[in-house]
Amino acid sequence: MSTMSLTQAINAGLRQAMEDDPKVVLMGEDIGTLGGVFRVTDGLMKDFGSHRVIDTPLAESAIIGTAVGLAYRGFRPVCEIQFDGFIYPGFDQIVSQVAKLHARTHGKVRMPLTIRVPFGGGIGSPEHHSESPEAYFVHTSGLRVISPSNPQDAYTMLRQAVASDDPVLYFEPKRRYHAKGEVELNAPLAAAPRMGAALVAAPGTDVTLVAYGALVRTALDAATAAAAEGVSIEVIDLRSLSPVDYAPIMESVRRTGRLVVTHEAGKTLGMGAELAATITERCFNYLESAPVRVTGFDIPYPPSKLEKHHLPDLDRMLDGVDRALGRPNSQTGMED
Amino acid sequence: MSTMSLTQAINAGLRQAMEDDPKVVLMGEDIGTLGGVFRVTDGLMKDFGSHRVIDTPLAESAIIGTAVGLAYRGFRPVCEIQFDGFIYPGFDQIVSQVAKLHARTHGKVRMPLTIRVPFGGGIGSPEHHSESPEAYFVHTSGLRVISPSNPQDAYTMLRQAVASDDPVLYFEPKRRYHAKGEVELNAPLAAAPRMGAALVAAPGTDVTLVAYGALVRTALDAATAAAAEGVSIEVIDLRSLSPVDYAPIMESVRRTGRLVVTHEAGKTLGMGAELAATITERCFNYLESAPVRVTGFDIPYPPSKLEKHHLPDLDRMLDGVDRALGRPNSQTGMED
Amino acid sequence: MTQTRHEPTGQAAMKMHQLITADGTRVHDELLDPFVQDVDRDTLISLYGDMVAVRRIDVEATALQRQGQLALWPPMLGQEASQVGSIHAMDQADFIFPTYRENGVAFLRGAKFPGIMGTWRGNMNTGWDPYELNMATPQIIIGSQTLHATGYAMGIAMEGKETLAMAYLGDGATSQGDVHESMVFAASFQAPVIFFCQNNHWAISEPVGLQSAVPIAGRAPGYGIPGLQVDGNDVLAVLAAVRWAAQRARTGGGPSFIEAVTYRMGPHTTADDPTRYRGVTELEEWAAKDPLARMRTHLVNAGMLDGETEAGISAAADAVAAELRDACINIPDPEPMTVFDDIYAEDHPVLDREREQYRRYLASFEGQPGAGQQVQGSAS
Amino acid sequence: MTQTRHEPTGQAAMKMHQLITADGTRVHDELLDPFVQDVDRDTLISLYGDMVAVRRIDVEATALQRQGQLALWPPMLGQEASQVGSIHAMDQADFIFPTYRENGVAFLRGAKFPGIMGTWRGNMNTGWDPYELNMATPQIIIGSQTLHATGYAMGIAMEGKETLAMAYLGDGATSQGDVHESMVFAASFQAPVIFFCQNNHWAISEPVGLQSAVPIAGRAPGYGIPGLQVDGNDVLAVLAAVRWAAQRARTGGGPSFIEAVTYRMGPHTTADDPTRYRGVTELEEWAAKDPLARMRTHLVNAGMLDGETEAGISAAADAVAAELRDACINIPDPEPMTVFDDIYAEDHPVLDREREQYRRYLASFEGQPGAGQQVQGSAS
Ligand SMILES: Cc1ncc(C[n+]2csc(CCOP(=O)(O)OP(=O)(O)O)c2C)c(N)n1
Ligand SMILES: Cc1ncc(C[n+]2csc(CCOP(=O)(O)OP(=O)(O)O)c2C)c(N)n1
Ligand SMILES: [Mg+2]
Ligand SMILES: [Mg+2]
Repeated sequence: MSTMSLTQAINAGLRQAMEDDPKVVLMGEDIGTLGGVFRVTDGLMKDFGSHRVIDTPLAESAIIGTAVGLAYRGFRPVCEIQFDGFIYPGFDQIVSQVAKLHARTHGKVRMPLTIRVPFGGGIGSPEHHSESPEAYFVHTSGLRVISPSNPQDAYTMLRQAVASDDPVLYFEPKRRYHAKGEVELNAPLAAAPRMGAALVAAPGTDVTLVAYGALVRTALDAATAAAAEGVSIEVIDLRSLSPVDYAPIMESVRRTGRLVVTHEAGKTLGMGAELAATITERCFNYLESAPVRVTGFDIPYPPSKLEKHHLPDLDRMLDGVDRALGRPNSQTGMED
Repeated sequence: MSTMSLTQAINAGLRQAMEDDPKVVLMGEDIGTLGGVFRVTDGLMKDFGSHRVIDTPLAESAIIGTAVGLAYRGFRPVCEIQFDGFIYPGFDQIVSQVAKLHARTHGKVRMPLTIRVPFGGGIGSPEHHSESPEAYFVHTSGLRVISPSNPQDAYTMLRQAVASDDPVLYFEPKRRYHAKGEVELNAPLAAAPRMGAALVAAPGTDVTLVAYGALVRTALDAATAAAAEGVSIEVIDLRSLSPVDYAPIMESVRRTGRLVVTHEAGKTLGMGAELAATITERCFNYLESAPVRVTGFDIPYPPSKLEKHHLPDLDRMLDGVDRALGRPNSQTGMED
Repeated sequence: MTQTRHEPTGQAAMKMHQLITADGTRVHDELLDPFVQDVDRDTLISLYGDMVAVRRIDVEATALQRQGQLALWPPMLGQEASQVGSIHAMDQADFIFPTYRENGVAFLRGAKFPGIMGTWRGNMNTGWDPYELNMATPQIIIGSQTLHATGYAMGIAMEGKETLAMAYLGDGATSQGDVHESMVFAASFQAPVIFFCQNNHWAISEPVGLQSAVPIAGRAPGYGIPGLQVDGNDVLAVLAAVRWAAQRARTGGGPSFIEAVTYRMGPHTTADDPTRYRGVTELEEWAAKDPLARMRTHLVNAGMLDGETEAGISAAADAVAAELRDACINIPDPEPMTVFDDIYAEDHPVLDREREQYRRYLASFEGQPGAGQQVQGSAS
Repeated sequence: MTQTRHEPTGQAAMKMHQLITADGTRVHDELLDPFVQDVDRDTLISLYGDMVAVRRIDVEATALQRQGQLALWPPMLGQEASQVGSIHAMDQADFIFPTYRENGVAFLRGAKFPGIMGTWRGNMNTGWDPYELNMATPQIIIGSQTLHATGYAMGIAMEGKETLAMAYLGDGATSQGDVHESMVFAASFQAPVIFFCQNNHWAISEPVGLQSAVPIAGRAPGYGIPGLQVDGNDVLAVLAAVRWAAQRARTGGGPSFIEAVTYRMGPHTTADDPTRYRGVTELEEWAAKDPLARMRTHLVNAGMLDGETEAGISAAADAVAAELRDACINIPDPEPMTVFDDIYAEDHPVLDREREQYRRYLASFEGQPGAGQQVQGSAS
């Protein structure tokens, strides 16, 4: 067991993946000499060479598009998108090529790309540096989308993503980059929870609260705060956004009868919509109240001095829990 | 009243918009001399000149990006994206610029763009020509997203979109392009239903079936078929996908207690997810059963010989209605 | 606002390399000559024969589309020399990234007709295994494949192999950002990639002058990539030009850009009506430069084409066409449940559930009067 | 795979236009001279004074960032001549599309400090009305603004007006597809747009040689656009070059591309640590070409700069800095509910509902002990 930050855990995961398979190459802007603007790839160019840790010209569509070509040639590229808001120039290559090539070639061509995206807000950054674009990719068939919430998962899931023969969008909770945790580096990958598994992060009995990425920490804090008031929240760390692992969520909701989903992305067609809709479909008779969404607003990400008003925090999660429990809350008395 | 096809109605709407306002310009690939691959802009270059009907080089990001510049200069550009699957190269400009500029400039700069997108399948086309990308834009704050289902709405809503000071994605149900209908060309725009309004397309009492675009016709046919079996379906034509006009849907669901939503786009985070989640939030105590989604599968659009198995049709809608009514259906006995 | 719809200006300033003129005369070109020194009668005949076959394929496929056997077809008429010459310059180990129009290339690369035609019939998205042919699937998103070729070539360079990747693209494609970015990456990483641009003068209804006011090959030097303009209706010159670029690629010289100046004599696809946007004069002008006619004249003048050989070529082409037709109309319709196949390489519970649901749904029609028919008919 | 990290090769092949050398000598340039014939002492002094002010702004803003008053700051150190010279060549009617780094340009265009600094403090996304300044908001998405400038210029051309649009961009930006597409559109529509590229040799940690192995200005001719390379540390040459391009634009000559060769002497932003990727030798080399020092030498040698004038320039710059600091630290925090403002120009019921919900939510804390505090503190 080593204590390390989330960035260090990803770095260790990349290092391990590169050692395990010579076909793993890293590509992105400033990832080589600089080691990435968040230092996630620190030291890797030095140790693996500039042919495996590639500083690319400034062009996201080309980063993804040439990675597709490398995958054709049998490589397993790991692309870094510098910030969430810079993924859109690469959107076409992701949606029309990366996601579709396996189906287009009837399985002949595999696209084992990993696309790393630092995402989310709360770090006081200017526009385009705090976005949560995950829903776009969850809606795109042919991709897998995951997001770790802690160093151990960051390490393991990165390795699983690289090992997967499907393309994986790996969303890194940049607000938690410096959070430390214990990481078991040497356990066999096969012994770890599946990349696609949702995990109960804290057991509870009254309400099921589903979170992912940076908000898992906030959700756990909310559970602690609620416990003091006698409310028992079960926190589920979603981990895989596509496909969602419904079994543990259904199991939980069937016990609690109440679901709250939280994310930073805007409410409309954010992950919460899918979770609410699917859980309602599959657990309708168990629900005591309508699933509640505690999310960012449907606005472009605001200037950083306002971001605390946009982002779900502990209090807003508890307000959502109150809603799920039918207790007085921000929507009480609100006509439709 | 004139009888015209949906393409002719859009053409008439464009013509009227250009006559009303000299700042309206059309841009796109093959829209000028050719009149568009679907002939939607037929005759407009001849009548308005090549400075107002602009054949652009082959580059979608530039079509949107230069339209942004034109909007800065006070123009009201109407961009044509030739097919749904070709909008992604322009995604960055839409998401990071078009959607955000009004907020970024605290309302100083308006983006009255209309982006016309022929969308959807069922026309026997190769890959990338039958997609339903609307959810990506519905999830993007700062945009409006609409889709007409008939010639009258096509005409009116096109004019409303062009007149709107917000950017509007206008999704054209290309499968219905040749469907004819009566169009009142001369009624004052102010007398028409709002661009954002959802309308009851067929009244009913047992189930509420929400559709948009090409599937409205199929939904109406399903209602007719169901009526023969004694089931009364209320069909709502959504018209505006963002923002959704919830009032008539809630009113309907509170009467019927049952909701079915249908679209061609994949199920996961398609419009149905948002409608199901929101209606559950706002009508939980009225629901007799879980909202049902009858949608395309979560797959890349299949080869055209298989598309009939992907697209929701009358029978699949009726199967969904059966589910909503708790009658035997395709999911009966399906363990979770 | 002046919209430049004219021919590229300054075209004269760029040398168009040629080896066989429109009237069939062999001319000399310092750069290209060395690359066709080994070309003997057999090779010339095979180049000609392949062009005849490709044209025959085009005619047959166009007919099949008119007869409702294909959903769509993108004709190659007029571009046979560009397609045949370029693919003849490739080794089997080289990897090809085509557009939708390189169906002649696919045929010469060894693709089978059920595969080639299956795509245009609507049966499948792609009809061959890219690794069997060393050729990617047809690319519809304009320009996209140039990045794939560049990335593939970066991979070759990483491995230190002496092979290459070649991307086909059209004149219209050169406006796309992806094509630019591929040139930037190719130059930066000295990737062994060939950008083979068929300037067929049209992007659907848009003349090449709308995409560029100057010769397209003139873009390349701005990236530090040599750009060559070649007569795209001269199969020998195309062969030589691509061999020149291939040699550069194989010997560490990095990327090259070739503009093959040719003409799309047919419609953009069978869904297109070119009479709406171009006149007959232009067509006639280009008919005089026909790639097949000039090669035939050249061969006849050189005494290389006797009646028997010509009859053989024609018969072979007819046989190919017959095979094509037969293969095409006999492609079985895909099985409904295959709609769920090959979306992912690994497990996907959400899709599994949708599959199971649809299986049950289809099963619910079994044994019903008219079972399945409703399903068949109601989507269109 | 060889990654080209060296300086652009063939740079020598492209003439770098210059009017004042690094040691302050006025040299002659056939193309540029006519454009600065009217430049008298007053103009030179104002160019110099503006450079001093811009540098002072940079120092002050950097200090404010270190003191926690700004969230981030992108320094302009070393690029003063490029920013000052270029904006001096513009008329008020011309429309400017900057990147995030043109804060000197914004200042000279008349932007107020609460606006300029508010963005970097995190108070607002943009701090001025684009129509008051005829200058767009800072653009963070690399390359994006070049399309906006091109579209704006297409609009000018449609209206037949004699004004223009100018897009600023960096060397790194030239790799983006959007920049390419803007050149394609600008050329095709002969739009009166100037692409003003500050090649400051770095894109964060990436040297310009990674983006292009040949001079960036050499890209332009491939589109039929004239490309000019100018000494970006020579304010007079920059002024002349942009005037040259502006004259072309105003007289129907269409687009121009200018590469101003300069150097980013500071970090990419205050969050960057350039010691991780570049050495001191390079810095020293460029320090010797400092834009302010050379202009001062030139003025002193020409007897145009007396002590009093210099003191005045310095005092004015200090006053600007004081005003900046004062404006910056006094920007009021935005009101919570403004988070919902100006998202749409027209009604939006879904957002209205969210606004009302949040209003109620905030209200629920009122009157509670520690009300609002939880809200303030818990997001980070
Ligand atoms: C991104 C994208 N935009 C638009 C289209 C529609 N489209 C298909 S072919 C074509 C013209 C292509 O012209 P060119 O590159 O010259 O190739 P050619 O068809 O002449 O071989 C267009 C606009 C597309 N397939 N992809
Ligand atoms: C689309 C996009 N990708 C990546 C970034 C991150 N980024 C910000 S500035 C920068 C370097 C830009 O370099 P250059 O164009 O030379 O301008 P400079 O900063 O040197 O002025 C990068 C990569 C971004 N802002 N936008
Ligand atoms: Mg073409
Ligand atoms: Mg730079």
